[in-house]
Amino acid sequence: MIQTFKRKRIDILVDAPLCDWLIEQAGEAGIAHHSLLPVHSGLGRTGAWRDDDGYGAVPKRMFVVVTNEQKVEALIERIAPDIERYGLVITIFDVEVIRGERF
Amino acid sequence: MIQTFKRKRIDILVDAPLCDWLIEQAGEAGIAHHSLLPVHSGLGRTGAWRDDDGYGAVPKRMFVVVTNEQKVEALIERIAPDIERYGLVITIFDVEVIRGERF
Amino acid sequence: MIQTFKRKRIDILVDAPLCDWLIEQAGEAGIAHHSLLPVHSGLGRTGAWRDDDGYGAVPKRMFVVVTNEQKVEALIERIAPDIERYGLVITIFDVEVIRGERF
Amino acid sequence: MPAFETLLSPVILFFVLGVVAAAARSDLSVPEPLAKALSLYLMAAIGLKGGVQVAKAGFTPQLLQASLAGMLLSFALPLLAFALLRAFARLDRLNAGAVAAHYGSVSIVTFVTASDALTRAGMAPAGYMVAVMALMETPAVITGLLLARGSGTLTGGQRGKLLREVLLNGSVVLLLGSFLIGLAIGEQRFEAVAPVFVTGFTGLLCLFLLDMGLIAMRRLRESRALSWRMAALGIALPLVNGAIGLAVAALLGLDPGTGAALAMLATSASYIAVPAAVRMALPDADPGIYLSMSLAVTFPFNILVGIPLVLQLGPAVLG
Amino acid sequence: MPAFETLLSPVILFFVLGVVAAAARSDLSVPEPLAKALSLYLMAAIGLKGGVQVAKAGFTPQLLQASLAGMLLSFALPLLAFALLRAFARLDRLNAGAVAAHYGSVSIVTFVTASDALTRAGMAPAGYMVAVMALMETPAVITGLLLARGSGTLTGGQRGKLLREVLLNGSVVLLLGSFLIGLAIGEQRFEAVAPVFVTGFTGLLCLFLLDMGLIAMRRLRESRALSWRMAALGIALPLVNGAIGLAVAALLGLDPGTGAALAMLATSASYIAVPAAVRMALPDADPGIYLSMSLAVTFPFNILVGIPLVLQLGPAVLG
Amino acid sequence: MPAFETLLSPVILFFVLGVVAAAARSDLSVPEPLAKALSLYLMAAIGLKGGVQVAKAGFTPQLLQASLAGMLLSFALPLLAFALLRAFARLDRLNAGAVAAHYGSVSIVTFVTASDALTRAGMAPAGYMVAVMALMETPAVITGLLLARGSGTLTGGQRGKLLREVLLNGSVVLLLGSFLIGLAIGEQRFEAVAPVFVTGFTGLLCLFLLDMGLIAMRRLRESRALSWRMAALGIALPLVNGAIGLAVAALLGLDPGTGAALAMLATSASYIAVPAAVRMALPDADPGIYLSMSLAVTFPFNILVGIPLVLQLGPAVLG
Ligand SMILES: Nc1ncnc2c1ncn2[C@@H]1O[C@H](COP(=O)(O)O)[C@@H](O)[C@H]1O
Ligand SMILES: Nc1ncnc2c1ncn2[C@@H]1O[C@H](COP(=O)(O)O)[C@@H](O)[C@H]1O
Ligand SMILES: Nc1ncnc2c1ncn2[C@@H]1O[C@H](COP(=O)(O)O)[C@@H](O)[C@H]1O
Ligand code: NA
Ligand code: NA
Ligand code: NA
Repeated sequence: MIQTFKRKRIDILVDAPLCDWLIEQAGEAGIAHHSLLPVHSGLGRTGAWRDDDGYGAVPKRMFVVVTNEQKVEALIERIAPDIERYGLVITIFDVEVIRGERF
Repeated sequence: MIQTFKRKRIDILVDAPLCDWLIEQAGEAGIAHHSLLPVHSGLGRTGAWRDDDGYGAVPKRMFVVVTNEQKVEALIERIAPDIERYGLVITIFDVEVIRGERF
Repeated sequence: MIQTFKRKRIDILVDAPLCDWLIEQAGEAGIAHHSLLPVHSGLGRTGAWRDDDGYGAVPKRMFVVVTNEQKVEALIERIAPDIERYGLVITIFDVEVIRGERF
Repeated sequence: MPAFETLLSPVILFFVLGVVAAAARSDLSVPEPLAKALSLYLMAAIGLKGGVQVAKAGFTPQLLQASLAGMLLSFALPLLAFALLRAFARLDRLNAGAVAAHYGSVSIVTFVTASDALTRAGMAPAGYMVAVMALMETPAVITGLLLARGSGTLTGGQRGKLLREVLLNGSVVLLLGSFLIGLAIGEQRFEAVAPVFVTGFTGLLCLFLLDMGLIAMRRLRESRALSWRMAALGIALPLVNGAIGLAVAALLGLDPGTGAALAMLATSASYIAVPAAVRMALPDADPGIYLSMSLAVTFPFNILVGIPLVLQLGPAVLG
Repeated sequence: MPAFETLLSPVILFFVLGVVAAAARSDLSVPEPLAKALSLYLMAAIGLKGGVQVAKAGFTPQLLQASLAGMLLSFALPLLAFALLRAFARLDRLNAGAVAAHYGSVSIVTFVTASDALTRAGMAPAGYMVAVMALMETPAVITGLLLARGSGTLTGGQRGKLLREVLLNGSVVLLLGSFLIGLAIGEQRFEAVAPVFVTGFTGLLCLFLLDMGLIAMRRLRESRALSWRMAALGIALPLVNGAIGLAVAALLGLDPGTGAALAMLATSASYIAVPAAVRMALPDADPGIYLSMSLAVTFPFNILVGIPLVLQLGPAVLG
Repeated sequence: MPAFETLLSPVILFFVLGVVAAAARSDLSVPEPLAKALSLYLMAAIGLKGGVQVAKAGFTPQLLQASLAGMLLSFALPLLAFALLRAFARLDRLNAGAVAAHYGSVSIVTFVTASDALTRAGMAPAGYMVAVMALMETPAVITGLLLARGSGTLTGGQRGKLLREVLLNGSVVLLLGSFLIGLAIGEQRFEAVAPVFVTGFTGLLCLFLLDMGLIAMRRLRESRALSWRMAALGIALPLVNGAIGLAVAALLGLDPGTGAALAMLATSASYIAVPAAVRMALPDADPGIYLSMSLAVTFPFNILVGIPLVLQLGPAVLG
């Protein structure tokens, strides 16, 4: 049986223009790697949006990181003051990974 | 340490033409907000499909919601009779969120 | 209350040209069905990439499967020797599903 | 040989290339946004051109007659299709109704390819046929649903939503909207946009049909639900519907090109607007059946056999 | 009636079609990559054409004067807008600054549509106006941010990043880059690419404006944050700014077409480059306000009223 | 100065604009579906045009000779490249084989840009060179793999899958398919689609090269794996391969334009079809090396230096 390791995955829904900021914050929290998934559309307190709108501040991405608990905490700690005003939707959950040393 | 709250995330693979129906069901289960991710391609009992096929009923989306357990249950309760015939692929899992009051 | 079943979800970030190989491996591990999500961009040890680069080996997909623990293990077992060199980022986590017999 | 001639057009040959590439499992593919872009373009182009032609020719009684005939055909053709699907293909009520809706409606690409071929053969259909096509897109859905479930089963809310989906469907709106724009601007103001919407048309149609060839063949390969009886009806239904369309055209005294276009509309089956509506309204029906029949059987049959046929029969019957 | 004439152009009518389709909640939509492709195309095309025209006409003192005037306008117009947004629309400092930045900057599509109409009316603006537009895109962002937060609150790193975002913004780079390419190649070498960048222009602009109509109307429907006072300013600000632009054009002695184009630049509000910069620099400002005002109110107003107006006023004031 | 002239073409200048924008870290970008659409278009266009020309000129012995020579070159050029990569760039067997496969194969965009320049300079290459290009795409992959791993290591199943990937690769199928369509339809039937596939060609090529400039420069920026020795070979290999190609062209007695095109095919390195095949067949090889060398070094070198050079050498050597 292949050994697995307990890590965290953190998925953050974030406005496309704020991605660079988030990547930077992650970097300063020690998170060097990430992936960004496209998001098609959504509905929130500020109304509906869709990727097709194509203009301005609206399109979103899903920022996905696999890492350990400390780094997740460090990232949350850093971005905590901005979560509300940037409208981030954050979910953190337990995952198993294969290459423990990588994450 | 920033406080986190236990919530549920529910991811539903759903045919694009059925998204409006699902959004409506979610609304009636008290789930006001959601995001939809694009899906590139897939393989199921009904064969392979890909987003590039572009026509007809086939393309899928991933409906993603962060909410509390009761609302997830209410949604599942509502859509239960249709899960099989609409071919929904549903996964529900535990997540931690930051802004407990929002979800 | 609708009954739910405990299953596993496995999400694998994989280079687009390696998708066919992964689908084949999954098939041989008894996993007949899957979905692939597009990925917009990312940053790893080998540098940054984005879907817009459009050429060569770089674009990635997220391979998503809902299945039971044994099949996840069988898949991991099969692809273990290639995880490192193919640069797969694998996360496995517990989910609840509705139609237990399907997954 | 006119029939052979039609098949030698670059438009048809790109369709064949797509079919061959998909059959050989080549990884050739057309990105979905390009396909959607091309179809927006084609609809805007034919809508505009139709409107400009009507602006020039004026409203004629035949415009009205053909519109009424088209809508009647769209309402009525599913009835015959339903009967055949039940009796010969042994489909249940639900799936037979779902498929019938597709055959009463129309395929825009088939119409466009046929118009292109008719125009090249010196029998350009009247401009108003674009409006007729738009009017034929949706009545069939209503008949199909009634056949599948009976009227009683739809709640008022569902009915309203379905009607909206069917009437405000993007392609109907774009076709009729462009037609009205063409009507409003007339020939002279159209000149500024003609290089895009006229000169570029056939070339872009090639790329679109390349994609359709790929898609139709991929769909055929994934068609686990398709029995030989269904496949046979996928060829018989267009022949029957086309004959009815031609007969109606003769009754109305349409000219050969316009009548041939009406026949092609009757012949063709929808694979864009109707499947989406049916997936919503009849979720229990099997998309594998209706998509495979209309997209993987009838569409290629019409492109490769139906169009050459109608090019011969049009002048013979209506000339 | 020239004003009515303008509205009858296919370009404008496709915009109206988009608005109507979105208002009726049709599912008509333009895929995002196509919209982005069209806007890349439009920017490359107008950049090139402007450069080629300057290569032909040579550098004139007016090129320099108009450039300086444009940049000054972009810096200064947010001041007046800010005052009105505070006093009349009762916005707080932050949101007033954010909105003001949009009104000092420009809308490329409005400019392009106006140029098309001016050219058709025999008053083609000078080629260098493309460069003026590129120069006007960004100064307003700086004024807007200073108004919103005061200069002290930006760290050096943030300021650098913002400046880069604003100066190296894709549309600025593509516009100025294409302009320089046009300058370098001149009229003769431009011929090889003219079929794409000139002949196809108006037709493709139709598709782009169809999308803009859809987007503007969808945004209006989702505009929960928009009060009637903001909406009123969304109409008053372009009128005020346009009048100022026209006055400056008269001062500089610009010809009617060029002056009308400068007025349209002053009139128009950004909804692509500036919102992205403001979302980054002023995350606490409400995108619902600035996007709705510029995209859902001012943009349609300019297309449907502003352009016909300037077509009349241009020759009257500057003729 | 012909060399300087080539660089002043809009096509090349858009490439330079892309490079500059990416170097300055502008956010200018071309959406991936547009890039894919443009490349489908370019392949269909050159395939068609080549086929139509051969339909007109008839099959000649040189068509066959050039095809054979091209395939031989594609098989053989990786051998020399492999030796140099091992000896000079100090790559291991695996990575040297992977890179060598790229240099034996061809870059479609380089060929298209060179053809455009040659045609403008009055030395249009023969139509059949498109088919030669399609034939040169894949043999190099086989040599490269054998060099990297020896033949023993591939199981039968893997070999079959690789062969399919390489032979049914989308670009090979589209190029040869369009070529055959061109052959079948001939000059007269081509007219209907010529506005899209001929008149629009150079303009669309500009947009494509804008994207290539962005991509090449972004790749260079991310090239952590690239040593100066590899970069030097990224320039030396095209020079060596081009000289060999020119020599072969002289041996065959090709005319200057056709021979120059053959030299450009030898010179160019694949960065679309081959990387995908190599990633699959040699997953342990480092994509950072082969992509950076072919896309970030050799491709720009060929566009900016290789093409002007061959424009001079073609007539000098073969004239
Ligand atoms: N509970 C949720 N679950 C999933 N996505 C959400 C949720 N809340 C907000 N979103 C996403 O975040 C976007 C902005 O939300 P808001 O800031 O509330 O307007 C929405 O349009 C959705 O795409
Ligand atoms: N176990 C699974 N894991 C992930 N995706 C699935 C799974 N089963 C089905 N799907 C997705 O759902 C689609 C339809 O499945 P089906 O209804 O079985 O044909 C497939 O094409 C996949 O995209
Ligand atoms: N820890 C991580 N979390 C999320 N995505 C990752 C992670 N590590 C790598 N990736 C993704 O995998 C790609 C390749 O990683 P690498 O092989 O390290 O260059 C990156 O560009 C990311 O898209
Ligand atoms: Na029909
Ligand atoms: Na302005
Ligand atoms: Na080569």
